[in-house]
Formats: sequence, structure tokens, C-alpha cells
Amino acid sequence: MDIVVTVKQVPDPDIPPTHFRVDEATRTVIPPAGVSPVMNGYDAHALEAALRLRDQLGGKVTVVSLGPDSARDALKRAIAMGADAAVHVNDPALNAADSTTTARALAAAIKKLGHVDLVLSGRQASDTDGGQVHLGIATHLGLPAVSPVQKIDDPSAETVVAERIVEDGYQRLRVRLPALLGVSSEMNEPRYPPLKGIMAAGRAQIPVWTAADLELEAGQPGKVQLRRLYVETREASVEIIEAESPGEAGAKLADKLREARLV
Amino acid sequence: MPTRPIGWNVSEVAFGVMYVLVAVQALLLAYGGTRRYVMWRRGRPLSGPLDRVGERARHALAVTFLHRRLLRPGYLYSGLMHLFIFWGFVVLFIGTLIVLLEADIVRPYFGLSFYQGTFYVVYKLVINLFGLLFLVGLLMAVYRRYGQQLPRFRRSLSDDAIVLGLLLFLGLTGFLLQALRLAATHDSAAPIHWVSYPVALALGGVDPAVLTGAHAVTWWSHMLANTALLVYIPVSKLAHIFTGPANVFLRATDPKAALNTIANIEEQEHFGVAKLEDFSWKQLVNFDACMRCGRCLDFCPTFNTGKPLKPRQLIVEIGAYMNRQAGLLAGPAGPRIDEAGVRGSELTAADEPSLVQVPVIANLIGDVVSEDELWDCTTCRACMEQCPVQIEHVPLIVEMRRNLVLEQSKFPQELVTLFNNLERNANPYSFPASTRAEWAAAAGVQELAQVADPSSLEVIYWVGCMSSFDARGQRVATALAKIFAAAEVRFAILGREEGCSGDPARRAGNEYLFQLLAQANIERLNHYSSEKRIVASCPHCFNTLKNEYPQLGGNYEVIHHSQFIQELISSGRLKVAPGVLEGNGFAYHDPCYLGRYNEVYDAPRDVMQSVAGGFAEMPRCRDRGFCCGAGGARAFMEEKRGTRISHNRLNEAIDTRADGVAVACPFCVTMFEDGVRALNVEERFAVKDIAEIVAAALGSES
Amino acid sequence: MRAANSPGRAPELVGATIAAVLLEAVLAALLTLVGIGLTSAGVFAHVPQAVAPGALLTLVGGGWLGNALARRDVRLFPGTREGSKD
Amino acid sequence: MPGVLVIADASGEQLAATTAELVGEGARLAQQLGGKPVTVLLAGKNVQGLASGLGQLGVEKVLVADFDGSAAPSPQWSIAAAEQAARSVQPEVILLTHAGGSRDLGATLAYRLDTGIVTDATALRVDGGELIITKPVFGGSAIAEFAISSSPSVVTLRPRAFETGEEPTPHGDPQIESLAVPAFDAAIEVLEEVREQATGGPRLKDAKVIISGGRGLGGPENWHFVDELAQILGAAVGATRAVTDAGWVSPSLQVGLTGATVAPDLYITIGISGAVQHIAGISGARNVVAINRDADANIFKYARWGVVGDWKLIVPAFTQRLKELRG
Repeated sequence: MDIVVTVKQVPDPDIPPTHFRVDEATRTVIPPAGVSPVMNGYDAHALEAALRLRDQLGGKVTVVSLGPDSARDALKRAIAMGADAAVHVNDPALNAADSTTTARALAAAIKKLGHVDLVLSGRQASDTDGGQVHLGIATHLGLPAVSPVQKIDDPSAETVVAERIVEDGYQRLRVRLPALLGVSSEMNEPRYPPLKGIMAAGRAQIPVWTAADLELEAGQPGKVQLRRLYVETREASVEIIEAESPGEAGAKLADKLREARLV
Repeated sequence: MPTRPIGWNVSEVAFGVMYVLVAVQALLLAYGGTRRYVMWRRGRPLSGPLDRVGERARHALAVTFLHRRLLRPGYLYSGLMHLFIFWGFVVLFIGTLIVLLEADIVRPYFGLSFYQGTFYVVYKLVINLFGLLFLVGLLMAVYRRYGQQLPRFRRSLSDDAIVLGLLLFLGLTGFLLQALRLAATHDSAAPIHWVSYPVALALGGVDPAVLTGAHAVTWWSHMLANTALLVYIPVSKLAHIFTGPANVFLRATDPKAALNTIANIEEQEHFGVAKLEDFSWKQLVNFDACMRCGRCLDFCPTFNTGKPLKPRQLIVEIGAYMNRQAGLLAGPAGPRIDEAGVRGSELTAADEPSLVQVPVIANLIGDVVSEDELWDCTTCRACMEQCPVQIEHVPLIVEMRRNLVLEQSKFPQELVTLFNNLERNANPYSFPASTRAEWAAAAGVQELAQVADPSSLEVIYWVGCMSSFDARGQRVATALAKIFAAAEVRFAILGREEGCSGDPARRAGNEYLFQLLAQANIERLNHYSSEKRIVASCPHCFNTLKNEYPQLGGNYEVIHHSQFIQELISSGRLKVAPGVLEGNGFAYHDPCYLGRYNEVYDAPRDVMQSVAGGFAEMPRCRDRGFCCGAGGARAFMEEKRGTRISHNRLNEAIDTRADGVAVACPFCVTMFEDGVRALNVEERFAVKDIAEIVAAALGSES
Repeated sequence: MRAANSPGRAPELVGATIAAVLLEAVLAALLTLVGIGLTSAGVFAHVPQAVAPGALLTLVGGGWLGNALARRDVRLFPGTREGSKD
Repeated sequence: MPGVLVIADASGEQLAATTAELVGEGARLAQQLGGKPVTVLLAGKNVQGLASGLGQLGVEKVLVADFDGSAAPSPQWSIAAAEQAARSVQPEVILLTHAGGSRDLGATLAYRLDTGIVTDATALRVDGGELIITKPVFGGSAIAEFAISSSPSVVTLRPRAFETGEEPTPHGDPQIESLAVPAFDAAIEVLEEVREQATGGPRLKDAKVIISGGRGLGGPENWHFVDELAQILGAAVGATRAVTDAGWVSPSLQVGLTGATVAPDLYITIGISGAVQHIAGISGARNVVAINRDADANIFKYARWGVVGDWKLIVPAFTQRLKELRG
């Protein structure tokens, strides 16, 4: 079974909020010193699922990522984990692009790869939390898509059975291949790369495709524009809630959370 | 002229048979010995030739003939027991050779005889003495194994019984032969056979014909038993007669606290140990050297909390597996040692792969040794410290962990988090490296990078992750900073330039990650003059920097804060008000990587002496101390099997009636702090690092 | 043995037959028999001088035979052939 | 006549609670866009009955697509229905809830209509005739504002982030139009639909809100305080290692270095001192609330709000007030 996995490199989600900074002018994140970006968590689950399917049925796992030069690290990580090949879609015209353009570019890249039985993506990325690009890819490729998926059952050459998470439960769906599945973290625990893999990743040659390679008319404006990116100012130190009685303090706490629209 | 006719009452046929049996004995002895040797040869060759051969030989001789490692505090009984059996065996063997010499060489060729007169008298007196010691030792052994209800002897193997039985039978029949001959021949020199003489007297009244008959029967059974013993040696635990000293001779002589490094790891194709052939031949000898005394279990944290890992079982099972492949009916291959049911044990049969089901061809990891066993180990070194033949359990276990991690990437989920954190943040937690020195700013401690003139510094304080990020650990670091200030020690920390020493990664088998972390630290440390002394407040960092960084080109003078504080006190630089602690004071707990690994036992005790006016010594202390459960990266794993190691140790400390436990390791601190809360004694039982106790003692001064 | 010696292989041992070691074994066995002969002569024909060399030859011969069989991976004990699942 | 199309979550027996929020926000938006109408699409299995309920919310026009198949409708049927509705209504804005099946329905619909989508919005406003969509990004560490240049703008709304319509004028029975769902590629076949009783709320790892208890709670007999709070907030329940070790709750609830690593928007701790092993697991948490009797407890270093005192007195009042706030 030939599987394509889309991976995205994101800022380390474990950055403590107190250390989170953005540049409002360029609308980009300023990562704290010594914190390097990582592979999106859900994508790691998708890759793990792909690797297990391959080990079970044979075939090939190819990872595709769109992003700046640094995104190559996410691809190397994927190879270290056991992916057979990787493609890096890297073009200034695309890197800053919106979700719709990203979907179009990745779809084009997957098409260019040729025969594909299954496309696996993370259900969403931990930076924009959009959870939509993979569905865009499916639409562009005309593939049936199911997301978020917590389990993949009896895979065959023609179909797989996917468990799709819905409110208070799940649906078991038989999906005709080729198809795209948005993988959720319930599915597995991603492996830690064996040293052989890490070394292979170090040597791996990862082809870079530009918008031109994908015959995309680059530079055309995306449909979704980021107008503003900011961090809510908040005191670094804790705000201790004072009150006459503990009970009152408890009630006041509830109000605070309400004000902050957290409950 | 006192002597005896050699071969009295022994027919020519008997003698003929005896010499034929020599062939059988030689054949099977050589076969068994060679089979074991052939197995060892399958191991990897050593990186270099054996070093310090002379020293090794001296040590091996001392251990073998003087019982250096058998006769130790706490092991007087078993030490003497073995001493008696050993020397009894040796002397009786020499005695037999002497008779052979007289009968088959001196007499036939030179027509002379020395086996008479004074020599004969002395010979008999001595032989009787050692014969007696031999029997006494054996009886002690029988009581030890079957009389005393030691947990480690809860189950024994047929092999154990066979060996004891054979030796006892030989000893007894030996004396019986003597007695029967004396009684039958009315030997005038009878009294010099002072052990068998009384028996001879008792037999005095019996019809000589009967005595002669009995003598013949006894002679045959004695000789057959002797043949059986010789043949049994190579296929039983008796092989330790040869493999024991061999293993002692081959022991690691390099800093005992350092794990071997995988050189140019990037080029390797295969990592650690997945099958017997992956061990070095030297390591394979370990498995044949064990004779199951069980001392490795006495202070073993996993055995004493009912976890699957039992060092003896690990060695015995791999040894049996190896011998089955060698085609030897090694004793242990029969029934298995099974310590299930020891106090606190919650083991089910499922926890232990049954050797009986292990075919000759099986997976070393999985069929012979379970992954649980391998991940249980805290690498506390208690087993290695106690093993009389110096089997090196911990390196063997780490080798197998290396294969699981670097090759199969199969390991507890918690370790994935640990490794990812170490990779991303150079600390075991998920804190950005940039926040490492935040505690220092608060405590007014300088980072080296900020020091104008580093050469003016006296020491570099290596803080370690625990004391950098953990609120509890930070209290220790701050206390230490206060002590430095009081003694006017000019120091600084690496702060944001410091990273995890790599100890947890290495002990967990991730040698690659260890080397990455170590190289990063060495680079920075070498950047600042490497002549500087480094004071570490974490025994794990201390051990790694001191004993393992040299493997990667980092040579520093590293001391633990307990040593440095002692130095400051004894040199008078640090004024402490002794006896500031009222109440029952503290019990002192030896951190494994400070004590057993680096033999720093006295410094912390001296410090306690001078600041607290004393401390309570726990029954299990110094080289026989008991682990807190954190070592070997266990601090970052869940303790799912058996009972809690930390609770076991904590209860021992509480039983000393002390008000708290003093430690010298941040991991011990957290393990015990969690423990006191879980045991609900936090109100009445404190956990403190000695640095905190010293800092408190300063309080009255400053 | 050579085969089993090659690293990285599952340690199944290729059990050789006596034939494979015939020559060496026969020599060792002969040596042993000579030794036994000598000792017997020494004992039964009362030539005490024959005993010591006889015993020595028996010892060496027997040892050699055992060693030869072991090196050629001949299995003397039952149930220890490779693959045995007992 | 373009306007706002609300695609209601019709997967349940009755109208999903979020529908009121969608309709409320839809109406508000329609106002700002110049008194445009709000149309609601009900697509699902026997949804006819639900239509009248929409009248109570002040909806005038409802499109009903009734699925007559035996099993539950496949995602593709829902998409076909939504697309058909969108093409017939030609709205400027399409609203869905950011929950359950609607999440991916919205995204796929947007791409089918070749337009842009913003998911999980927490606020909408019309600014110079342009719709500005606010949503938390980077797990809540930052806030982003988006605009969609293509039409229609598809937006999924975070549940409970929006007010329901303030006393809607009940509109009697809305005008109901049934929608014929065109044929679609049946590449996905529904084998079965499994409804699990909401066991312990959302999964720890992905939960937006987590209530965690520590040894400070005193004993397992007090754990129900945590559970109740979680119930009300639809939150996941977490615990410290000490608690799981002590066996008060299942080890699967452990948060920390040796347990789950979590990054919720809101992390409420009760009786947790904040040992490094626990903190290491929540460094990604956006807003930590600490309730602890020891004012020096390490947890306060990481908290945004803290209450010092006996949780026994604080938590019940806190819970009570939350009940009131959430009606």
C-alpha cells in the first residue's frame, strides 16, 4: 500500500505561554532562544499509522511537507522514524501562503508523486489549529475524506474501515481507496526513531519542489488573510484572589474565568 | 616406623578399573571445559588486549585463596563456610597426589619411600584436620541452604543438592575408609588418625571379615563418587571452581563507575546486545561464573520489592540458555530459581519467562530475559558490589537496553518523553533551556558567561537539571550558594550553557543521545579553563563528568558538594555551629552514585558529624546501602511492578527513630519526599540534603 | 563450529558426526587405549614402572578425545541437540 | 437575496445546544450586514420534527434535507446536502459549530465552494463591511484575526464562545422548505454508529479544560468534587502522580512527566503543590488556576490565578457560581 503522509513543522507546543512572543508587524512567532520547532504532534500519529500499515501490507511511505528550509528537519525526523521517501515543497511564494493555497500546493505535490492508495494527515496542526488543509487536499484530489479518525481497521487494496470521532461516540465507515484520513492522537503512540534511522535521515537527499515544479501560478492572493496576530497581555506573576471568606474567593474566581471567556 | 600399606584390601581388578576410569574422567572433564570455552569464543573480541595483567593476577589470587570478597562484614558465616570447604578440598586433593607420588613414581622408579615416619604422622594429622574442616564447612552449607529460611534460598535447584550430597559423601566415606582399615588391621599408628580413630574404636568389636567387606564396598563407592564429582564439575555450578577465579581475573579495571562507550557510533550497524554473540567473550564468562550464592539479591532494590528483575535469576537463566546451546546439561537448566513470594512481592507467574520453556534457539530478549526485567534495574550496583566473583550485572543489562533503544526502539513510553525533552531542551523536563538559570538570578548567583575574569574563580558549580528546574532542588542549590558565600568561595555556574550530563540517557541505553549531550557540555567546559575544579551537587552528574567524560575528551577535577563542604569545614574556611539540630537528628542515606560508584562514604558522614553532631546509621549502609529507586533513569519511569523501593528504604530510615533522612542527591530527595507524603509522615519526618543542613547550621553564625 | 562462530547468526550449532572427526578421535582413542594397556600391565603383570606413564597417557588421551569431540561440536548429552524444545 | 446560512448540527435526537448560538450569532451578523435573512439547514435523519423548534429561536426559513437511508447519513451525503443548500441560498456567510461532524463538514464545504474558511472562531465582527474573524491560535497562546476575501465566508464557531440570541421573538412556525439532495459519490459506507455514554468527558491529551486534583484533596472520598467540576465545565479530569500512585484514581489520569503531557486553555488545580514532575507535563497549559492552602506552593509560580485557602470551602462555592454562570 503506497501511503503519503503530510507533515507540518510547528513551533514547540510546550513553550510556556509566559515565554510566547509574536512580532505583530510581520505577524509571526518569535520562538524563545534554544527552542527549535518540531513536527506537528498529530502528523507524527499519522506517520506512525502509515508506517504500521506499510509494515503490515508492504508498499511505500512518502512524507510531504510545505514550508521554509527549516521544515526539512521535520522531514528528516519522519525519515528517521522510518518513512521511505520525503518531498520538501519549498517556495517563498508558498511558504507564507494561506490555508487554501497550502492545500492546493500539497495536492499538486501528491498528484505529482503518482500512484497513491492512501493519504494520511494529522487532524489539525498545533499552530493554527485549523484542521482544514487536509480536507482541502482531499477536495482538490477528488478523494473521499474522513476526519478525525481514531482507528483504521482491516485495510485491503480496495478499502479501509475508519473510525471517525463524532460527538459522544464514533462512526465505523468503510472507505473506498484511494482516500484521505485525518488522524487523531487516539490512534497510536508515535515511535522514537532508532539510531539507524537517525543516521539514514542524516544522509537522506530530500528533493525540493517549487511552485513552478508543481505548475502552480504562484503569487495569486489566498482567500484567507491574517490581519492581526497578537498575544493577550497578562501579568507574568500570579493574581491571588483576595476575599472576605474562602467561599467568596471561590465565587470571585468563577467570575474572573468568565471575564476571560475561559468558561 | 608408622606407615600404611597403600592399596590395602584393594584388588588388582579394582585398581585396573580405577585407572580406566581416569580416561572417562579426563574425557568428560575436557569435553565440558571445551564446550564452555567454545561458547565464550562466540562472544565479540575485546577492543584491546587485557590491561594490567599482573594486578589482575594478584587480585584473582587474593580473592581465590584468601577469600577477599567472600569474607566480608555481614558474611562471616558464609565466608568461613566456603573457606573450610575450599581449603579442605585443596588439601585433600594434594593429599591424594602425595599418595600417588609414593605409589606410582617414587617407589617403582627409585625404590624409595617417604610415606612413613614423621612425614607420615604429620601428613595424617593434617589430612584429618582438613578433612574435618571440609565436613564442617559442608554441614554449615547444608544448614545455610536448607536450615536457615533466607529469602534468597526460598527455592533451590537439584544441582545444589547434588553438589552438596556428592561432597559430603566423599568426605564421610573418606573417613569411614580410614576407620574401617584401622579397625580391621589394628594399626598401631591409629591415634594419629585423630578424627576417624574414635570411629575405629567403636568398630573395634566387629568381626574383621565384616570390616574388610565393608571396606571394599566403601572403597568402590568412594571412587565412583569421586569420578561422578569430576565429571559433574563442568556441567554444574561446580564449574565456578575454574570460572569464578577466571571471571575475577577478567573483571573491568577501568574506572568501575564508567559504562563502556560505543566508539564512532555513527558508523555502527548494530547496537548493544540482542543475542549471546553480541556480548564480549569476557562478558559471557560472567554467566558461567555464577554459582547462585544470592548475595546479589541481599541489597537489590528490585528483588526486595518483588519486581521481576532478580540479578541472580537474570544471570542463571542466560547462563543456562548458553549452556543448553553448548550442549551441556547445566544444572540450572532443570528446575528454575524462583524467588516469587518474597516479602512485598506481587509477582505472578506471568512476570517470569520460564526457562523450562526456553528452547535452545530462542530470543535472548523476550524469551530468556523479559523486557520488564531489563527496565526494572536502577543500576544501583548493589549486586556487583556483593558478587564474590565480580559478575558485572549492570553493564550487561545496559547492553541489552542499548539494543532495545538504539536498534529496536522498544522501551517504556515515559522514556519517549524523556528522550524528546533531552533532545529539545537539554533537560529531562519540558522547560526551555533558556529558563535554566532563573533560580540563580533570584539567589544572586553568577553565570560564567557574565563573569569578567573567569580565571579568578575557584570552582565551577555544576548545578544539574534537578536543582535548576525543580523547586525543591532549587532550595538545595540556593543552600549551597549560601555555603559558598559564607566560606567566601569565588564560584559561578554554567547556567544557560549547562545541559543534562547525559546520565539518564546513557543508563536508559540511549548512548547516542548521551554522547550528543556530553559533547555539548565538554565543548563549553573546555572553553572555560578545564583546570577549574568542578563541584557537582548531583551524584549522577558528578559520576558522569568525573568518570565518563574522559572517554569523550573531557578531563576535569570533579568533586561532589559533600566532599567540598567537608574540605571547607576541615580547612576552617567554613565556620559551622555544631549540634544545632535538637531531637533525634537525621539518618544518613548513601546515594548509590556517590557511595558504591565512587566510594565517597565518609565525607558526607564527617559533614553530618560536624554540623549535626552526629547521625543515625541505617542497617543497610555504605557499600551495602539500599537504593532510593531513582537511578538508571527510573526516576523518569513509572514504578508499576512490585512495591515502592523508596518506601522500603524510607521505612528503614524511620525505624532508626531519626527525625528525618539526610541525603546528598536531588533524586533521592524527590523520591523520599514523594515517599513521606505517600506514607503520610510528612509532619514528623523531614527529607533534607546535607547542604541544607549545613546552611541551617550557618544561620546562627551569619 | 566455524559456521556457528560467524557473528550475527542465530546460535544453532551444526552437529557434526563422529566421521567428521574420525582421524583425530581415533588417534586420541588409541593413545588412551595404550595408556590403559600400560596401567593394566602395571597392575596385573606387576610392572609398577608401567603404571605412571600409563596413567599419564590415559589422562592425556582421554582429555584430547574429549576436547576433539567438543571442538567438533559432537553432542554427548541427550536432549541438547539444536532445536530441542524440552 | 443573500444572507447568512446556518448549518445546524442535526446528528442528535433533538436540536444540538450549539444551534441556538449559531442562530443567535447568525441573526446578529445578518443585522450588521443590513437586515439580511437567516436560513437554517437541517440535514440528517428524521429532522422534520426539529424544524419547529427553530421557530422558538426566531428562525424564519428552514431548509430540511431528510435522510431516508437505514443507517446514519454518510459524511458525503451531509456535504452534498450542505453544498446544495449553499448553492440555492447563495449566502454571504455560512456558519457551523466547531464540534462533531460539523468541523470537517465546514472545511470540505468551503473547498467545494472554492472559498475560504476559518475554524474554531471565538468572535465575529463586521468591520467596514468586511467580516473579521477572531480565533485563538498556538493552542491559545496568541490571538489571530482573519478576513476571508472570497465569498461566501465559511466559519465554524467554538461552542459556548457565543451568546445565544437574546430573547428571540418566537416566530411561530418557520417557513419550511425541503431540500432535495443530489446524487453523490458513495465512496464512504456507514457500517455502524456507536454512541458512547460521555465517559469522563473529553480525552486528557486534547482537552481544552482540565480539572486536576492532588494529594491536598486528602483522600479518594473527596474526589467527587473534581468530577463534579469537570462535569459542569465539560472538562477532562487529571491527577498528580502522588494521587494515581495512592490509587485514588486510574493511572490513566496522571498528568506529568511520567503521565500525559497536556496543553489546555484552562488548567484548574486543586490541592496540587506543583512538583517538577507534574509541572513538566503542563508547561503548555495556557491558563493555570491554583487552589492550595500553602501560599508558598510551587504551583503558584506557574498559575495565572490563585486562591490560597482550604479547598473544602473554596471549591463548593466556585462550583456553585459556575453553575449559575452557565445557567
